[in-house]
Amino acid sequence: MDRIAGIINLDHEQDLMDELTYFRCGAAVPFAGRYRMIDFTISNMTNSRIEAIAVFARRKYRSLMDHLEQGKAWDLDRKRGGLFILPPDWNDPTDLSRGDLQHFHNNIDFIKRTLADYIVVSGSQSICNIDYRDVLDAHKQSGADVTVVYTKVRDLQPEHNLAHKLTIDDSGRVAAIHNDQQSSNVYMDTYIIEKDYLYYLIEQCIAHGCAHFFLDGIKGRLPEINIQAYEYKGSYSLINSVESYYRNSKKLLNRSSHDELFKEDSPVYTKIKNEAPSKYARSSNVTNTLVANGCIVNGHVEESILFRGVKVGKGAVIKNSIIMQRCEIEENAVLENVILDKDCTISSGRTLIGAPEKPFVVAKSKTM
Amino acid sequence: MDRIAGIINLDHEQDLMDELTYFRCGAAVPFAGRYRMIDFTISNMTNSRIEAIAVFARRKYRSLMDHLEQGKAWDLDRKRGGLFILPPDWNDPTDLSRGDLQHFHNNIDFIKRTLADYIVVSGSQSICNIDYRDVLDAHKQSGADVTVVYTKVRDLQPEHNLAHKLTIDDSGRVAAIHNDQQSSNVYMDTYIIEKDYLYYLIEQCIAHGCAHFFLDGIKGRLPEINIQAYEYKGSYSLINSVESYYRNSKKLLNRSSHDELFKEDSPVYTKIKNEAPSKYARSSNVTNTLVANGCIVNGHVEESILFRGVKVGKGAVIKNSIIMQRCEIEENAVLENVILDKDCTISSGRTLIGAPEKPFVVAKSKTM
Amino acid sequence: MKTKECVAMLLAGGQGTRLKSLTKKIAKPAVYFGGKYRIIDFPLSNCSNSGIDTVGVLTQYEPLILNNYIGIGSSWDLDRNYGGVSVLPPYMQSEGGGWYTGTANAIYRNIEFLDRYEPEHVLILSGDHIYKMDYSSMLEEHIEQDADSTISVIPVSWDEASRFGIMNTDDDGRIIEFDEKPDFPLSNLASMGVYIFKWEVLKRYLLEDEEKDNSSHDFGKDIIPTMLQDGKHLHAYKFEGYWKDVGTVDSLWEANMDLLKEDPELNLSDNKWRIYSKNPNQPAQYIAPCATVRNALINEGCRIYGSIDTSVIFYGVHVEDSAVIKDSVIMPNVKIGKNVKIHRAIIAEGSNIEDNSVIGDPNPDSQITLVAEEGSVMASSYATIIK
Amino acid sequence: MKTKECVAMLLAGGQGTRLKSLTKKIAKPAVYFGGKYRIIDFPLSNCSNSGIDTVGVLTQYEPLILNNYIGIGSSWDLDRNYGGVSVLPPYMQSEGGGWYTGTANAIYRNIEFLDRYEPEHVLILSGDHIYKMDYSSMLEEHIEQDADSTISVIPVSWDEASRFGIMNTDDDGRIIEFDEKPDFPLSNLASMGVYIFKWEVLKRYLLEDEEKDNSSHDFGKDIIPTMLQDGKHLHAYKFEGYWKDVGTVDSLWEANMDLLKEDPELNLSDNKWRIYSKNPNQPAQYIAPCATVRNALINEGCRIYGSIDTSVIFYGVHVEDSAVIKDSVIMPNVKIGKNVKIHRAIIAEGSNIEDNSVIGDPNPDSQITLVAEEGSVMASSYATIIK
Repeated sequence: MDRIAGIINLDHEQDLMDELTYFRCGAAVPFAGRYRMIDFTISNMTNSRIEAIAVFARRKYRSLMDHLEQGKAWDLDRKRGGLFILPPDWNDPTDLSRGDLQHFHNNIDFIKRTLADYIVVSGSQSICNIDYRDVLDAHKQSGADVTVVYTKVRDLQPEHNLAHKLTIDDSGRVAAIHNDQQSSNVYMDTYIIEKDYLYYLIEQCIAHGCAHFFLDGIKGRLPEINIQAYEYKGSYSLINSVESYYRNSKKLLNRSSHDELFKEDSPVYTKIKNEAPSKYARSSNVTNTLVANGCIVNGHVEESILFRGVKVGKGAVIKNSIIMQRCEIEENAVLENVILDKDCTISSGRTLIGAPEKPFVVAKSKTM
Repeated sequence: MDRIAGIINLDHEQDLMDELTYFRCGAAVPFAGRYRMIDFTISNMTNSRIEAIAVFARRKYRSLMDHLEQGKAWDLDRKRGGLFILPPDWNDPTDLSRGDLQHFHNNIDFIKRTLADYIVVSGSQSICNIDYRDVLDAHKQSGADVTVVYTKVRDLQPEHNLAHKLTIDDSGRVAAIHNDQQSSNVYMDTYIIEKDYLYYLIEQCIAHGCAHFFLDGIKGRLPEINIQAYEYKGSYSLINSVESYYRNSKKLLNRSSHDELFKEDSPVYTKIKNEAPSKYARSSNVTNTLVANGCIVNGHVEESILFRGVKVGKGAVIKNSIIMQRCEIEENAVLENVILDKDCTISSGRTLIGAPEKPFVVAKSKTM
Repeated sequence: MKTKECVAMLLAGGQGTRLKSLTKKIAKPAVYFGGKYRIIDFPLSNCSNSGIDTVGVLTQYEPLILNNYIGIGSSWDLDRNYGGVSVLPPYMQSEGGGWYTGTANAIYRNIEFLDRYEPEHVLILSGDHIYKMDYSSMLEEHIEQDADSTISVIPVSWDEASRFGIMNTDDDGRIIEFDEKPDFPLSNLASMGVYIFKWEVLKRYLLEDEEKDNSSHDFGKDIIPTMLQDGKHLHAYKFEGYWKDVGTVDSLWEANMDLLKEDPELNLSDNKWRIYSKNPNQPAQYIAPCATVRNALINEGCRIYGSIDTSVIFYGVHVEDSAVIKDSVIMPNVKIGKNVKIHRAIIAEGSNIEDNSVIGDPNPDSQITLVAEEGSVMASSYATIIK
Repeated sequence: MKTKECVAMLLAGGQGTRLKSLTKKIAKPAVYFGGKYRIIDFPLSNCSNSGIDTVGVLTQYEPLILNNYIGIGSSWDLDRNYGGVSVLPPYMQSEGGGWYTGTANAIYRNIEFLDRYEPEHVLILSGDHIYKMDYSSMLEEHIEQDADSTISVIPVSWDEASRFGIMNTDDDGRIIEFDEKPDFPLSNLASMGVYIFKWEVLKRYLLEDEEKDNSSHDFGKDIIPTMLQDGKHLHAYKFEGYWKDVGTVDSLWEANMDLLKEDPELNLSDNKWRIYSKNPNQPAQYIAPCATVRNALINEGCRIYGSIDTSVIFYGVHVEDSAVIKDSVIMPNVKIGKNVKIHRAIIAEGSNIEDNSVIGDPNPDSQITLVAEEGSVMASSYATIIK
């Protein structure tokens, strides 16, 4: 069996989620009731039997480190391989690298030492359930230099404007990488490449003073090298703004979208917490809602997501909202189209109503 | 039993060990054949039943993180408490704190949430074997606001010039903290303080724009508050320069100094490696030397320290030297008064000779 | 090697036959409780929260699931480099070996394990009870009283007292007499099966007891009475709080229902005294638009399309629409079909309840129906066929 | 739940009586080897390095140290969230239970454990041998050959062949005949006690074998011969490399001495195939000015003031000055007094050799002297009193 190693490159992911990314990077934003965004990519990797994963973190990585620890939740606290979170702490005065090449260059030992022959490089904003072994099979079969992963999006949304798009010829080869807003071939910020070739490209990029590995090292060589496209056909959400976060969170209340993302044979792992089962009081009324453990619900909740340990008082009404860990919604408070970050308290009787297309976001630990 | 939490404050430790601290902080410098400097403070803490430890790291903390992981080697990978390495990654625009108060301020949750009533704050440069519970007993008995730890140094060395010294009155109370080069009361950069009082002092320091907690928050209040001195009487080395590193490493070849530091009932823990036992060939000749596992010795070694996985070729001669992990000394090479950092190779026949009072230091991964 | 002040020994060998088919393939301490837990989570979490970091778990009957569940104790923060959890099955020695013959014999056979830690005190626990208890304050009292043994007791109602082992004490809490299930109880202080002994004293009694042919090698029947006879200092430690033996189907059901009361005596959400358990890694629970949920505990991985009232639902349970579950306990990974009606029942792990099934008796005086994995249905005329 | 392609079952129940007092208190797989290791480190490390992450360890005899040593397998990187190491002692079931009666019976009794992972193949290992082997290439050949069972064999010298179970194969490596200790061996391919079976096939044979009253429920004596009789496809996998049964004091000593050869066949320092073991956490070893060390393996925590020649010294050993140790194996935490002379001996863990003692016989044809913990000295007229 071929071995694959993984790199999760957060270096040029912008933290565009307003209050949700004031204190944390996008990869660490809570999602789907009990996860963080990055859990999905890491779980995809471990479910594909990838046993060595490096995370290139640049900024606001503190909560990411707290969350990932040594990777125990993903069975990645290993002697061989495992999970490596690599914040920038480089002190080599002779280092000439720039941009994300700094990461590739300063962490070259990860690439050098891995026993894997292939490397999957991915970001954290594409929420999906993909088996990278299928991508590898396609990659080997086509004999490509690089295989990039894309998906066809029928119903393009504003978040896809920020994504790269692909023009693909009949043979499956990538003819162009661009930002055409009409194109539905959304590049998922994921590619697979042979380890030795990756190493060669990194050296080339540094020698030429490049600052963005994908754009300069791969896209920039489009005429010379054989880039193949692999079409992923499962559930897909691209999350790079509050609006896309909100819309794609609520999409999970649709049962079939949910089941496409959470599959029994390729589960999503996350850090273990010890919360009691959620308690629904006699006075509660909950419908069409995802609820994590540790909640105590006395009020009315509909079309919402409650993260772990949320308390909802009697007479409180929550609609179309996302309530993160340990928030307290006191009696008779009313929330509609709201995202509450962790540890917020909404005093009794308060009403917060956002717009359905633009939720009202409350930063963490606020009391209102 | 009273609970104690620990803070290892590396914020204002300067990296003065030349080549040894080019790429790592002083706390991460290898010591005594198989340890890193910080292992001693952490082990002292865990041997004193301290179960929650925060490490305030500022720079060059990457190898520190690699080494400490989640604290498994110290039994600190716990659900409650445990080891927290806290590099600076703060993103609060309203934050007014400066200097090491940034660390105290931004990590105030560690202090707030711990179940401990007392906090020991220490640096990493004082290599000793101390039971902080004894310090706590003295602290409680005296009713001090803060108890600082010092030791009497008979034979003052250049490294002690950088240390603070204490003037202590007959009652054991600290009358002055200064840099008098003649004083033999060397402050060990370690104090114990009640948690609530620490919290109060931190708030005061930030309110007054202080930048150095010990100098401004504790020393600066000397007339007002009751600072008691606790005398530590065991083995002590202060390591803040190449010369002190070299001299204090070699001190461990003295059996009684060694035994004072490594005690069976308060052992020093470090990260586990899987190295085979060291192999001494027929041609080897080793005397008065500390040898870690995984070495293969074919040559002559005397009054030296060999770290893990060092290979010494036939006819090679090593005297008064410290050879760090995985160095290769090829046949007939001669080393005297030399410190080789990790992964160096000395080609066959090469000779390197430093001065006994100033060893020749070779930075890591060099081939000569 | 460092010594340990107090080592806990958890007797987890019992078969729990009164729990019927729930314990056919698992030992009683592995039985599920409270939507998420197994019984053994309670004593293990208590140890962890009490700062007792060395626990021997004595297994015997069907230990596979228990072994696997306990692992090295990381779920309870008991994976310590020195100490931690050790599973102690009976084993063969060069002089032979055999099964544990009684609770005292089980400890006797592990004297070597205990001696390794040179403990001053040994805490004996059973894996049969649901309670939250700070063993460290019991240990403090034990040390303060300089007792040879301290036995934890709980006041029970006088009319129930004759079902328990009753301690008669003097005003200082010293135990004068131990009555096993007395017809005319002189006190209402029942033994909770939680003992602390000075290890030195206990060891001597274990060695002596082992020599006696007529002994059943049991703490309650042999060791404690002999110590009393010998005038040893036995002290009663009064525990206050929730404590429940869940040895029967009815009491297991009751204990689950206790959690649904307005202000339950047993608080599972106390951050200062967490009950740890192994985590099944399931997505958030989903309450569908057509579902109604009232007075329920529900765990992750559930999908509720039907109606839940006054019930405890473990992880991974799917309840299809128009199903009605009332006053029941649904164990992990049960699938409940459309239009199913369940009243006053316990449905065992992994059961698959077909559409339109009717299970259990809504009559509040009826016995609790147990539906176990292999399709057996007990004690209810309302039970129907399950695939 | 995910299935596992191949699950390993490690038979670690043996008493190893020929190792005499070394195995009085520990099972044979827990016996020390190579300055740092226990025998079981080799099969466990092989599994870990071969990518086999699910291992059942079947224990029976004195399992306490083994249990404790294995823990959840983190030393060998086998602490996996799903799979990993499970220690499998014999246990009681509602229909009774008892000790494992043979190697095949031990697997039979754990069919339920194996079925949980739905493996396609099962790898059977014993905990008695020192070797480094990539089980994954054996598995590959087994799959390629579509064999029902693949047995690992090693060529032995012809004059030794009659001490082993010998496989007679055809040119394709198919096993034609299995001769247990033949007087006139037809081949020199000895079984290493390493088997891979299709689980489906093995399970059927285990169930059948269990019904036979006259069976000893052993792989070599019952399962393999019956499969051969039935014309099943048994394939011999030829292993090349170091392999040693360390079942006697002499062979254990020899295997240790093998490590001191110029280019030892068994390389313990190979970064690509590490032999993992539990770490004792000791400071660096100290070679004093008055010490001489030649041709030796020495572990951390040792303090050497005397003279060591052609010996293997485990961790925590103290050798006082003027002591001479030659051609010997000194197990952990032994204290060797001044002026002691030791030749051709194995000194068991924790022994305390008093000043001026003389142990062992320097004569190269003499038997190896074993000094075991409790002061017993065997098989040597040169032995003297030990405290």
